[in-house]
Amino acid sequence: MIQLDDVSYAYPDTDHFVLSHMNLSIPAGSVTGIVGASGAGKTTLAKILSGFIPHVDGGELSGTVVVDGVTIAEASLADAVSHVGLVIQSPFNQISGAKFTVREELAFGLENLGVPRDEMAVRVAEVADLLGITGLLDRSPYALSGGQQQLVAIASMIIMRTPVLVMDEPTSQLDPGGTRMVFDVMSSLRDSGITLVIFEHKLELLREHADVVHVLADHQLIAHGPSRAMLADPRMEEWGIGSTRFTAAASEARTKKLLPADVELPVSIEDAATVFASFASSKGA
Amino acid sequence: MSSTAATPADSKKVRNRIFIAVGTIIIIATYLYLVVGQPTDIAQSSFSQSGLIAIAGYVVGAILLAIGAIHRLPTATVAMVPVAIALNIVVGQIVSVIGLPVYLDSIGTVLVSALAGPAAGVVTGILTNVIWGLTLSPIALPYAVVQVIIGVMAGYAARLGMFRLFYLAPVAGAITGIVCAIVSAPISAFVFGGATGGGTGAIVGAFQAMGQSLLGATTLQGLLSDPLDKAISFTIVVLILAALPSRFRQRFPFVRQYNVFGRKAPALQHQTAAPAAPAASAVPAADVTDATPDN
Amino acid sequence: MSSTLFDNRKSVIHRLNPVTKLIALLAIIVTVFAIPLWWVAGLIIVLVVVPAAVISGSGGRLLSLSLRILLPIMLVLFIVQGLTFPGGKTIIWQWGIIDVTSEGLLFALGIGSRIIVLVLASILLVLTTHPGDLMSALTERGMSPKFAYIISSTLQLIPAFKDRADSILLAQQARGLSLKGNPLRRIKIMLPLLSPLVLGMFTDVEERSTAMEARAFGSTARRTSLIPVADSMVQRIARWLFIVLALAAVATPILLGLL
Amino acid sequence: MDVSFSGVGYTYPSGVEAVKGITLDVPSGQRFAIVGQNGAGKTTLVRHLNGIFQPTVGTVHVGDWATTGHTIAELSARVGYVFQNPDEQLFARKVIDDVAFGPKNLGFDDERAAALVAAALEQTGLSAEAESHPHHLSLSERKRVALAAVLAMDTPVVVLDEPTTGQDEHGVRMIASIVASLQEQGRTVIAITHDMDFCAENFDRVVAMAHGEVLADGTPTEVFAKDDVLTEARVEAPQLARLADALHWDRRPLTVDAFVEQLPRSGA
Repeated sequence: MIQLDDVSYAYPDTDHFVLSHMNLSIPAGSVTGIVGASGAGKTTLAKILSGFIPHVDGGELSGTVVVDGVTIAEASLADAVSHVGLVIQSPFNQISGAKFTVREELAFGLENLGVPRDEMAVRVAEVADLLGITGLLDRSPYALSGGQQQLVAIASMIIMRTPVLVMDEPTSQLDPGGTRMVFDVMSSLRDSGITLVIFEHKLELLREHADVVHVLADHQLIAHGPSRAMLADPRMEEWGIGSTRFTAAASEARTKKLLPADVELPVSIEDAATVFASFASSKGA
Repeated sequence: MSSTAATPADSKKVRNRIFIAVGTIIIIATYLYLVVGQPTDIAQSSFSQSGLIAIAGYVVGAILLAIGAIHRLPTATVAMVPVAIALNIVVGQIVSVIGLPVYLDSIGTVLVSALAGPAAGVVTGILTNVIWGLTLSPIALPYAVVQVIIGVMAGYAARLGMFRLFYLAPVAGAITGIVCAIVSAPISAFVFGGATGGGTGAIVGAFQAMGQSLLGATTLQGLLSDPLDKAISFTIVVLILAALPSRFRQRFPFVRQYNVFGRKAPALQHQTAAPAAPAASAVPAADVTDATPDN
Repeated sequence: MSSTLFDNRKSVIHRLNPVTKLIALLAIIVTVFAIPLWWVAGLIIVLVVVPAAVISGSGGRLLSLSLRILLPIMLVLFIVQGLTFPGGKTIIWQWGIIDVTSEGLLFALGIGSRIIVLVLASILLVLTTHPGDLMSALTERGMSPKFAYIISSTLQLIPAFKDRADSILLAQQARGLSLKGNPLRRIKIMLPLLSPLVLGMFTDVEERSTAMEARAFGSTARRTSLIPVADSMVQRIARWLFIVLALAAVATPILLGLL
Repeated sequence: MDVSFSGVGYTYPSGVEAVKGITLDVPSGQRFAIVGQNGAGKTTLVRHLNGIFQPTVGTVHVGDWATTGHTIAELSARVGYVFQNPDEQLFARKVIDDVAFGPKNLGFDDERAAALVAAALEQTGLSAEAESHPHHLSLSERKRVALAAVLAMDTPVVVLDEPTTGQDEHGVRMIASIVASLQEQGRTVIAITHDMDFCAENFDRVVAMAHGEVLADGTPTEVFAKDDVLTEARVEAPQLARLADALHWDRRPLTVDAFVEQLPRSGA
């Protein structure tokens, strides 16, 4: 579904490569998480996956990027964005600002494409239902809380029906309640068959929602694996990504020989409860 | 923006140029008719159509210019214009909070012109006054042409390198201010009878009492305030732009094409952009949107 | 949330097609500026603007907004022109060196009556027309969607922009920036206030244009609109009528030799 | 320097009552955190400290000053406030100049200013970036520039608004060490945070707020033990506290060490 071969990129007016010799393969219908320390180039990679590099930002891109069967560099921007959608960090900037109600805001992209009115209405209702924002349709997009605004921002991309959706830290501006709301939506999206790529550093939530996690460090995707194994990898510390307290606690317990040396380190609360509970029961036995 | 030939858009480009040319001619003709062609005794009576001609000529001219200009703007510039307009309006308010004796209500227009060129300045200028009309007072609408002129002149000042050195900017601003004063005088005179505000109205009265005609008085009044205000506005813009990171400034194709801020040799940009993929520079992206049929 | 003057009500005037109202407004402005007689402006106020304001239910707001704009202008207009009008000959009141001429007052009345119509009618349009509807209606008639985008977006950005400007002012004061001092110093403090404002908002623009492209703003397709703009045969006829009336108003003084 | 709120209430001009009769005393040198969901009144409350808001009722004292008698600029000599969004304050062309802006406004002599700036850059790990343009840095670095800018003002009270958002692991650790060193210098640290793990591990005292009121006030261990409070304040307990719940432990450990300590006993 997404294939990067030997991709390198430098922004215009700079001589250093933000990303170099990068390879990536993402299957259709999967949820992929990409993690990396601050400044590792996550936003740059998100823009490459969605065609804004090189079409908008310019700069020097080499290697090939194929998304949904389209070679991005050869396609036009209009063509690229019909295959892959991008949800940017700030919902304030994702919202067009040109519409005075959420209903019309959601339809903005469809109006641009010239979709007939009846079909637009159906698609707006559908996507609002999917994200649980039907009650907000007649409100002003600017009168919403941060979490609600983020849901509208995500809905405004889902309605475009691109087979691939890239989300660049969609919860960075949200409080814990808003963050939960957004992650809950991801489960619904997975069911609708979209290929999701999420750039995120909330490891606990990533463990719960991503199938595979890739690590971005030193200008490359240097490791990947199933989310639990990858996020609990001891090297996460040296890559500057860190770990959850669950991983840290289990790792510490393992060092003190309170957990068996071969135990698989937990990342989420469910994993941790299982690990420690089985340890407790084995102790009790 | 015109380096690559986009054949399907050629007819649109010709149409846009016609809009711009006709708009410019109407504005100039309006001014000349009102100032040169009018017998003075008619200009001094309210029983004339000078007010109608002033409003109609300037507004129609400004609208045609804006229609011709907006088609040239890529999405990135279109997204920038609302910010610039908001800057015009909000800075005007900050200035009144701090208590400065000037208006500084065109900083956004000058800024956009310096970063994205005269076409962007024209659109920012006219729509600033439309927004003023929608939010504060319709009195602003007849003056739209003044902001349009600021946009055009600031854009060409940028192309000529007036923003490269901080002491050239106030000169460009003062010249712009003189043109603004001259062009806006007929509106102040024939539409508002010189009464656009307390202070300015008193000055117009003083000049009339000294024997000036109404148009002469409004022109002189404008020349007292506009060049100073625009010189300060241009200076503030050049200072802000100097404080911003060069990476931010160099992102604008207009800035790169005309080397607006000097120093950075343009060859350097070409070196980094040239070997990239065919669509790597912002130029083709601009042409894609340029080809958009808008009606 | 948005910063317009729109007064949300359900009157007949509010429900009219925005283009109908716009053409009516233009026709009124052309008429009063074309026929240079103060009583024509007066008749239009009494026969057109006041009834429309009453039907719309926004009359109270129209009155208070217009007074705030018009009062200072009218005051200055009548004082300045009454005293200093260059064509003033007939002195009707004199005190020391101050002469009030009837020509001056008549000139002020002529100009003032037009300004009053211009302000009242324009504000009535703004009060009774949601800017979003006006933009949809004009886009449907071939206006570039870029204009609609810029106008709507600006209206919603202004409050956010003000908030941001306020935060910056506070943040710099919290770092010890004092707003006192002579004018030169105060121009200097514009820099720590304006730089973050400009950079922040313009950096947002980059993201926003990316988001717009992702939502096909650059598409070459013929645009559609989710919400239909109400229209009727009566309004269509009315629009043509307004145009004919405006043209007649332009021709009248020429035909009558008033000029 | 001590800080106190006595019966402080604040009502916005719009009529929203954001803070309702809050009384709190924060002694000199305390590490004090406020938690609660967006809109709970946390930011409104702490913004009283540097005079951005003046209380509608009650009084706010910073040392012996009542804030009502002083301007924001005057209070800035006593209260350093690190705003959430660094981009709303960084303006100079070089990091070092931006950090020096506050000390200069406070009228410190060049020598003292230079020493404070250098120390602040060192503490925030930005010494190597002193000559960089602030906007060429990443968000997490820019947040640290804003923090350095306030540290360099050498105020006895430092307020941090969401210091860890946008920070990666490395940045969070650096901020934790800055909080600790401020305390060592006897300076009062007041922080607003959504990051419960950061809060649990680095502060002496936590106040949970909702609807403009204080729901709970105590040590992290005390506050994070109260389920009803956490629910009403809409905050999630720290990760290890939640894990302890899942394991049906009676006590909620807040640090990795405390958790591991508790392991054998609970397991037995």
